[in-house]
Amino acid sequence: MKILIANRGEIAVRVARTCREMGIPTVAVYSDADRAALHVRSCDEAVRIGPAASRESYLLIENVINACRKTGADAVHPGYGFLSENARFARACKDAGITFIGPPPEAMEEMGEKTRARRKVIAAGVPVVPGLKEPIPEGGEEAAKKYALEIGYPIMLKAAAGGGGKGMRLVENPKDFDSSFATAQREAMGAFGDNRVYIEKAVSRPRHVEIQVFADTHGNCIWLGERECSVQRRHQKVIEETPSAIVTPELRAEMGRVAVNAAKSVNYVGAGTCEFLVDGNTRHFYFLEMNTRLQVEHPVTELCTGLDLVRWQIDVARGGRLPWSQEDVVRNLRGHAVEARLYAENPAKNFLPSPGHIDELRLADGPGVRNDCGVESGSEVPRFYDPMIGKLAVWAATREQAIDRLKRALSETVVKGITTNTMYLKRVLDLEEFRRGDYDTGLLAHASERLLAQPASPDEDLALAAAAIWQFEQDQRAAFKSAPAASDDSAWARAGRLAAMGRGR
Amino acid sequence: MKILIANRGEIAVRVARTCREMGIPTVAVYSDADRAALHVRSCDEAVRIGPAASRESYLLIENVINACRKTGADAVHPGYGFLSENARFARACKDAGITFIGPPPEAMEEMGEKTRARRKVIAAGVPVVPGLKEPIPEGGEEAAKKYALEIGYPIMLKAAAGGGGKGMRLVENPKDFDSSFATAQREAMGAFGDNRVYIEKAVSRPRHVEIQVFADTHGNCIWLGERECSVQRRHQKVIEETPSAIVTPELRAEMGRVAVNAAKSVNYVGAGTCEFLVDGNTRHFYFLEMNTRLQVEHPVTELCTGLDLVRWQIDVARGGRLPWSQEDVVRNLRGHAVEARLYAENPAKNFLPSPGHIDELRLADGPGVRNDCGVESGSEVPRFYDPMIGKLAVWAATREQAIDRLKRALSETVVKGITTNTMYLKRVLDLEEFRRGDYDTGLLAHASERLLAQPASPDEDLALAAAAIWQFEQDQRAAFKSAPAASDDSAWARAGRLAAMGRGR
Amino acid sequence: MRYHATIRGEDRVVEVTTREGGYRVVIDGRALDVDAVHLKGGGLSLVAGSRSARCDIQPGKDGKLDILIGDTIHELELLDERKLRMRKAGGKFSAEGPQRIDAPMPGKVVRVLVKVGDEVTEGQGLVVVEAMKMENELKSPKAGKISELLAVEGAAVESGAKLVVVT
Amino acid sequence: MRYHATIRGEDRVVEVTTREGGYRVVIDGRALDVDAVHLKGGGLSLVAGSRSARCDIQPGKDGKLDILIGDTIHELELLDERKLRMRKAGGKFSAEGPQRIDAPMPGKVVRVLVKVGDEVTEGQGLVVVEAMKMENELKSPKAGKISELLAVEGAAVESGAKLVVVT
Repeated sequence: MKILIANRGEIAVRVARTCREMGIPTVAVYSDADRAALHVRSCDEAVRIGPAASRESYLLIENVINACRKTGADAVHPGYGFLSENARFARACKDAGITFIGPPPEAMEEMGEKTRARRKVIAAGVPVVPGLKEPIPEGGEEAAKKYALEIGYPIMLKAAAGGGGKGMRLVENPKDFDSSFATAQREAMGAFGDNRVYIEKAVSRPRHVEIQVFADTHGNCIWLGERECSVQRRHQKVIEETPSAIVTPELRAEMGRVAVNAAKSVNYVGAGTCEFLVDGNTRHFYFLEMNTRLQVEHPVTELCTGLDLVRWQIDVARGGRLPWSQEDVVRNLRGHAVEARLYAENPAKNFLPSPGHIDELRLADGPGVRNDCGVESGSEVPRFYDPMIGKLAVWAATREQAIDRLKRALSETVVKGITTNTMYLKRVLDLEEFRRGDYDTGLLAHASERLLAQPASPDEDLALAAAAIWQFEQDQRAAFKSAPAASDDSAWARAGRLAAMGRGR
Repeated sequence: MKILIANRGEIAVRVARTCREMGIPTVAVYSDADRAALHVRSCDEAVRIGPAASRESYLLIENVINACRKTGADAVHPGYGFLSENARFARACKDAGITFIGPPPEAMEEMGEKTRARRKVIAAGVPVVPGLKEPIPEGGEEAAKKYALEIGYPIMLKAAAGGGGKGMRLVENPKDFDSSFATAQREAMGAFGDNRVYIEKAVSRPRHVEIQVFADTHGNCIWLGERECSVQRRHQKVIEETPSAIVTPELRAEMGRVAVNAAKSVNYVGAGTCEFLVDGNTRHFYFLEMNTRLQVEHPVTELCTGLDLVRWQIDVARGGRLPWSQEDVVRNLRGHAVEARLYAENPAKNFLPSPGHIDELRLADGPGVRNDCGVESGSEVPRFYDPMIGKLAVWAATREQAIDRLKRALSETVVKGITTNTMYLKRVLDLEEFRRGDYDTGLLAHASERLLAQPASPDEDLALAAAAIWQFEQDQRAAFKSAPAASDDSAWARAGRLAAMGRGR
Repeated sequence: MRYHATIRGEDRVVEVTTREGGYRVVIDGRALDVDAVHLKGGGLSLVAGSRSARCDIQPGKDGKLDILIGDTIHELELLDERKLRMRKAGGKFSAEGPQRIDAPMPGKVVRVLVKVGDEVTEGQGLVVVEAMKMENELKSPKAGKISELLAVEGAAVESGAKLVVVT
Repeated sequence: MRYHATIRGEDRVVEVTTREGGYRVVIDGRALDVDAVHLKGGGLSLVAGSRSARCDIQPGKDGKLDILIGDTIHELELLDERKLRMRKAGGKFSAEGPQRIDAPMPGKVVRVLVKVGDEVTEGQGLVVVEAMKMENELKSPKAGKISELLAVEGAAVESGAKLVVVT
């Protein structure tokens, strides 16, 4: 088996790691903007598949298939995003005799378009949020507005082909409908090449809780516990955890059973995730959609189950049976895991993306820490793709210890050259609503001011001293510029060495 | 509580991490050789305690106590090595009203000198290796030689105050006795300031298996499973794993029971480790010694139990009760963990230590990987201390997967500027005896030639190309040296960026 | 060496001299003996008294420095006598006079919300730029009139490209 | 540019020229089109055909280079025409003639096993140096006679310090 990883960034690196451990050779694909990206040098082979724009590279089925042919790859791992939920791609692989590591195209189609998916799962007895099940047709805006008034605001506008919060818009009241509709359509087109959107009632005090399911080709299908992803900003997940503070063993079993039914209703195979909205008060849960691929936040599930989900994906794609029964899962669930997403963005400037050159990257280490990163020191973060540069996940025996550990790990995580959300993440972990586990998808919006406050620090004098000493050394060294200069870097290093040798003592 | 960490390197950094997670302020101590060391900037405060030589700094009780007084630290974590097993230090802390995070001085004394320890545990019904229980007195060489002949060669010469394999010598036959005796004494003096050594029979096909025990101040004492440390070179542990391939649940329970008895026989408190020699054939086990401190290899126990042993040490030192019963331990043991020690040494030059400047350090990441490192890019490895710069530990569901994972992680681990044993470690993991789990403490000695072989590689042309291209760029850039040169570093980075932008495409 | 610093809106005078084993830093008259070690990547390991801190330093434009210590980023500005004089001569930048709105990062203009001659209020949206699949609305820094408009819908723009001028 | 390389004892001629999108490398006549990206820290990311490899490069003394690819360190020597001529002129270094034994790292001399005038055999122990609590015996590279002895028991020595000369 040789696996081509049809993706980029941290997920491509993560998949390559498991392949390396399994002794399976890997092929990377890259656009012109990614030649120097970490995932390219993390694989045994690499093939250029086009210019920077994803629509001309990572989203081009033909180029990916050709890359397989060129390298003799007989399997493709799609990661998440890009072609991972594209049934045409899955079919193209099949036709080319390439194993697509994911569900069968039929299952992807059933679940791929949310409106169809809802019809399907409702038939399987899965509860859903009230809403218009059809995309709004050309010129159907007025009918849509009328319906919106019927089910009552606030409503959601969602991309029919969407997922991951992209192309989703909350509409608080009727007067915003038109502008939000236009934006939702544009974003949908940009993200999925399909501008259709549909209407859904927005549940109040909603919590986003999703169930990881796994099925093999022998009819076995189990759930692997939940992930709470209610810490979202503009429908982008920021922090995920498992177990969820509101999920009891009974609720877990019930949601798991429903999720497995949803999966079975489309003869699902491989790793999948059923997203639910849970009412924070009634604990009623509603099926939102099924993501027919590995999830960004899968590491928290791996940390609490001890599984390697990519290994399972590969084994299942080879026709293997699930090694665990549902009871094994329940018996093996352990401790608490929390994941924080590192974004190249500037929270102080309305989360403006900040692509650019990473001068230095220091990741956290030590007990219970897991890094999944798509960049390293010296990496370029291109402006063409998602701003997530990596994920920091931790495990500990209890939720409180896990949060303290994640905070410690974030303090060790330093990215220089570009602006990231690390400080913002630490503040989120300190929100008392989050600490209490009493939060919903509105948390970040409600806390936005607290999260951006600039509290005074006792270290101000130290900071001034550091700045002055640093500038002083700069000015001193400027004087020597003419001299045969060794590199900055080794100059610093020398200074460090001198000090290490006890300069002046 | 404020904790002074009376140590350096990776263990100081590791202890500081747990303190940070518990919200406990920390104080580092450093010698002149360590001012620029990572552990200094990992703590909230730092105090210089003397010149480079450990005997004048890290081993000086008075200076450590003064550092506590200066900073108001009311507790000391001694780590391992240095003063960690020094009862006088534990007493000095007590007298100064400082909590020593470790066992009571009496227990340290009982176990501190191996000969006394043996007498004590034999009384508690613990099996030991036949040997002379008293250090060889001045001028007692002849008597010692006669005794050696009685119990029969091969024999061991061990430092009475020793530990960690330091000052231990295997003597294969009588004619080597004198030279080995001299070396053993010299190394004992150098390492422990005490040159006394004693004789012990060397067990054949011996495997080094140790049991982690933990006791609180309320009379509770439990075992936390074993660690196999038979992969040793000159009695220095190189790779450790848990569970051991030869330990059945029954044997584990039996060894655990014996270890707990040994600990109870000295009213032990805190984290301790009972080292046993296990006969590879008969599975009989013999008590070697008890290490009255946290062990270098404690992470593998943490990975398979899910515990943070440093957190437990601190809680117990505060008078807390062990939160787990022995049954909880057995229920929570999970999967397999392997640790590799990273040494600054050159296996090709008879493992010559290679202190110096680390130009670049890249650590492994991804699923199941844990780094405990005392250095980072730009760090200096001083020549005055132990050559271990860090530890790489992994966890996986099975032994095979754990070994594959460790190998993958070692491939991601790159240390530039100094020579390390990373390649050597990868070869050890590939030894079929190790893969089979069928090995003893002689493994590395027997396999030494296989471990140093230089197999041909298919990448030779790539290597030549890389070298030529690198040199070519050097030569090109040399031409520009006169021009207003930016730093090497940013020049590389620019080149990288150019390429990232698709130079020439 | 003598520096004029601004931190959290306050001006400070910071003097640095080398001394045996490190530096003496005097902040508004308060002396601080600091042992500093330079780290790879340009950071500093400071020991002042017994306090130990790792400082990561991110230099910005015209004297701006971000200093990361623990969980706080200290944003400050540092000028020596000469730069200070130049600054004084130049006068501080403010929302008075014509304001130029530049592209804050490389991206694509998806919408232009104004045309030349429009009266705009402070905070009113002017242009929407998309990067990394996110839309970002650029707002007017002041009330005034659109005197220049270079942004074109659908056009790719580099970071710093002039988009609009409000007078 | 033309280089003369030695790898695993074999001599190779390697020519490098830049080409659109990367380099052309000709090894003993075999052409290899290589796309190379320089990484921070001096490493290279190579793509040759579809093969992708990360190469870490550790430069040593007089043209020696260690190239780490995957799990193999390729130890090689690279000389351009000029250096090659100098080398030829100088003649290869060998165990012929007087051999100087230097301290391989900083440490302390714990034992001197020979005295001036002693006849020694190849591989015979000469001096024991201790560093990082480990003892390391330095052996004679050839059979001969001790002509110089600078090592003194108990003395600290820096890396490269001359200890013994065997003639």
